Amino acid sequence: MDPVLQDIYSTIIPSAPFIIAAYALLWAALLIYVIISVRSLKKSEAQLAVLEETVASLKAQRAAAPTAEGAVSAQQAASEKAAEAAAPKIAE
Amino acid sequence: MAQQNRQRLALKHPSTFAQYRTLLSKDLRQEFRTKEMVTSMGIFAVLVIIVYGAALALTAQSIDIASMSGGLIWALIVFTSLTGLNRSFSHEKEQGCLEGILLVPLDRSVIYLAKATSNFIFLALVEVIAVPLFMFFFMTTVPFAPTFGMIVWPLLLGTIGMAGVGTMLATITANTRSRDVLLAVLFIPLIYPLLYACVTATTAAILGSAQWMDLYTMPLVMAAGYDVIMLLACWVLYGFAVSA
Amino acid sequence: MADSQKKKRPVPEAGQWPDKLLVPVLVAGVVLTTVGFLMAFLYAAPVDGAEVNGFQLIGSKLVTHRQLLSQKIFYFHMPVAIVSFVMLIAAAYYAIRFLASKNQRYDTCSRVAMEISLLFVIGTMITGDLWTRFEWGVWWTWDPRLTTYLILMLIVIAYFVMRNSVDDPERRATYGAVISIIAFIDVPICMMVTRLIPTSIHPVVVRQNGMAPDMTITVMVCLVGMLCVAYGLYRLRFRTVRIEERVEALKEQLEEE
Amino acid sequence: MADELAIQARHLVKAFGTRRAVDDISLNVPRGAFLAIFGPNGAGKTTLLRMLATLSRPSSGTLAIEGVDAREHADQARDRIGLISHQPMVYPDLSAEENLLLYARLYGVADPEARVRELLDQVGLLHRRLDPVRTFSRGMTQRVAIARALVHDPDIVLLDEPYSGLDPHAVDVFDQLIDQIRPGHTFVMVSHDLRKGFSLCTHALVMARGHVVTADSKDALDFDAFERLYRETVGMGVA
Repeated sequence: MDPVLQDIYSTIIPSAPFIIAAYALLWAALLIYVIISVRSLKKSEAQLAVLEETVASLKAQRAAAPTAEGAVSAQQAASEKAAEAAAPKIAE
Repeated sequence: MAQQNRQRLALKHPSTFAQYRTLLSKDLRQEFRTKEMVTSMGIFAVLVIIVYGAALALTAQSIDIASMSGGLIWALIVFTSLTGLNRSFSHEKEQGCLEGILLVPLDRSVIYLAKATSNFIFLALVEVIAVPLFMFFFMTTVPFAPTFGMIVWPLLLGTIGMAGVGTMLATITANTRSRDVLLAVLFIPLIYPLLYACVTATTAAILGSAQWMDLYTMPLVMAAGYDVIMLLACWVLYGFAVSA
Repeated sequence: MADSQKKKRPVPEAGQWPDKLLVPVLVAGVVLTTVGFLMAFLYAAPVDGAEVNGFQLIGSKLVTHRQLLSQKIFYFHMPVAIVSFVMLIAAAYYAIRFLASKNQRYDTCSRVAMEISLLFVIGTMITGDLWTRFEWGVWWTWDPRLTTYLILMLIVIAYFVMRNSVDDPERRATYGAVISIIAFIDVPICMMVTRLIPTSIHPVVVRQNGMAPDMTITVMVCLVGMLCVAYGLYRLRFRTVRIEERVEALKEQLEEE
Repeated sequence: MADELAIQARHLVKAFGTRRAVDDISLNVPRGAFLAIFGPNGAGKTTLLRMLATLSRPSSGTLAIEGVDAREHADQARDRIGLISHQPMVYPDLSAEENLLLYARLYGVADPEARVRELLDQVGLLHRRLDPVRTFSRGMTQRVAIARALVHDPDIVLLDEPYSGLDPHAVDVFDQLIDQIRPGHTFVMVSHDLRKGFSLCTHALVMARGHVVTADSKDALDFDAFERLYRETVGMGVA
């Protein structure tokens, strides 16, 4: 190998590991981040599905048979009335 | 119903400066009575100097202590101001007094200015004791450069900046869980530019070499710029932080 | 991809047009970055390093300098750094929007933008530090650029330390907004201070005195690619956080039933 | 009718994200009334009171205090409000007089020294005015807190569970003071103590989970009916 040519390319080999390490680590960091966020997305989506099922079933069950215990909607109506009532009553 | 409008007390809204003075005198009177903050900061400064003593005892003669003393002084000031800032809001939090003051119809930024000024005064008081003490312990062998007196300016600008930014961060971290570590974690990165500028300026003043000016004036200008920008930002943002 | 399922369950403030862009943008980002990566090594000419005593005719060009491979890190280093700043600016923008409107959605945007900013700052530190290791043979020097990024990383970490130590959501959001605005103001100052104050030890290495056209194109490609990747990650994380909040709200509602 | 009202709130909401601490509450409190607010923990009573005291901003809805919009002109509204909370909001290291002087000067009271002397005499602490509040008992500190809340002669006095931590004697002294300042002032009190609150109030309001459950003026119902109503509404809400 011609010495000048050797000198020209002398820094290539020693710098190679650093470059590879740089790109590899950067790519690894991005990959890990994507994996973590996708996994937590899946987990929370599953939780969301479960919760929405229970809410839907509760609503369906409540609509079907408004028992004494399930008087939330009734109580809701009461507070609406009360809220309206509050306004004029207090302001006599 | 009740008698309509009873004779109400005359309220003359005080000027912002009057409110600032009232709040500041409250802080000073409270500190003068308990002397809690100044003593705790003073003792902490002495302890830091003792740690320096252990750290530099062997090498003090061989190395050129003068070139490092700028940095050592500022490290001392940063950590001392941290201990002080941590306690600056303890009185307000203790009995819920901050809400008492928030109930008064005054501009939130006046609270900030009053508290920042009182923190500045306490920090400056401790520096007036700690810096000469440091010099007594470490710099007796160092010949006094003609420009030595000039270290006053970076000290002044640095203390203003630290009191300003520190008061804002102390308000934020006052009612959080890991209070003192959180204040340090927030304070030191945010104060870094000011610290870097002041250390360079102080070291240039202490060494007083021939062309010391170019290592002195630029950092001083940067420190002044930092102070102005940061105090303005804290002034504007304080309303949100304190009444959150 | 799971994208179709996402459409079925409407999530507050997610799933509108920004999310429809999610997949194409993410794909574009990946494609562009790989193209940029290849261009960096194949298309862009290596940069001249130190003088070589003598010359050599390679191909059509007379070469008189050492050809540097280490400079190739730069093609990803700069875009990643720019993206981390873009994300910091976005976080500060949403913080101001939050303080003005106290709408929790902006707090979530600001927080996710800070997260992505932290990710890219860590990326910048990795590539920058390795480049320093090779160029100056030392793992860390208090070089202006490296210290600025170290400070930026510490501030963003402090932002998240603060967020976990405050429980009341509104206070956490307000404090978060205030800190991200102060950080947004602090970082440029830090950049200026570390550059303008003449450090006696290391002469500031002027890295690029003007880039050859081929290098500029490569950097641009990488930059656009990185921006797309950042946007994709942002929307992905934003959707996740919004779903988590919705889950929290549903749980609370169920408790009361 | 509007100027008759001390406090007028329309659809007040305090929410963060999807969690609503106070959910669409409307109130009309006439001048001179004494409104007692009851409800289980976490019903949003204190949040509502803090909104009335302009310490926290409502997410939506309008609030007018003595005819002044509390969001736009918060400062004017604050002149008219005094808050007594279970935290005394006085500096322990300063003396009773210094504390009151501090607030008197901040509010801009015409002759602070005279006003402070008059108040201290009214709460019976004139002889202890130079001692730091740190040396005071819980009852005496509460009386300093009352004096602090009244230093600028507010029209509306807000009370946030003022009886917590007071011994019976201190409670009697507290009631006595409330009666003294009663004429011409409007009161809003948040309390757990049904019997005490009911005896003092002219209007009662029960809250559960951010909503107004029942609201009535006192003469419309006697205490037992009210207690049954409270058990029933609050019980049902929590079940």
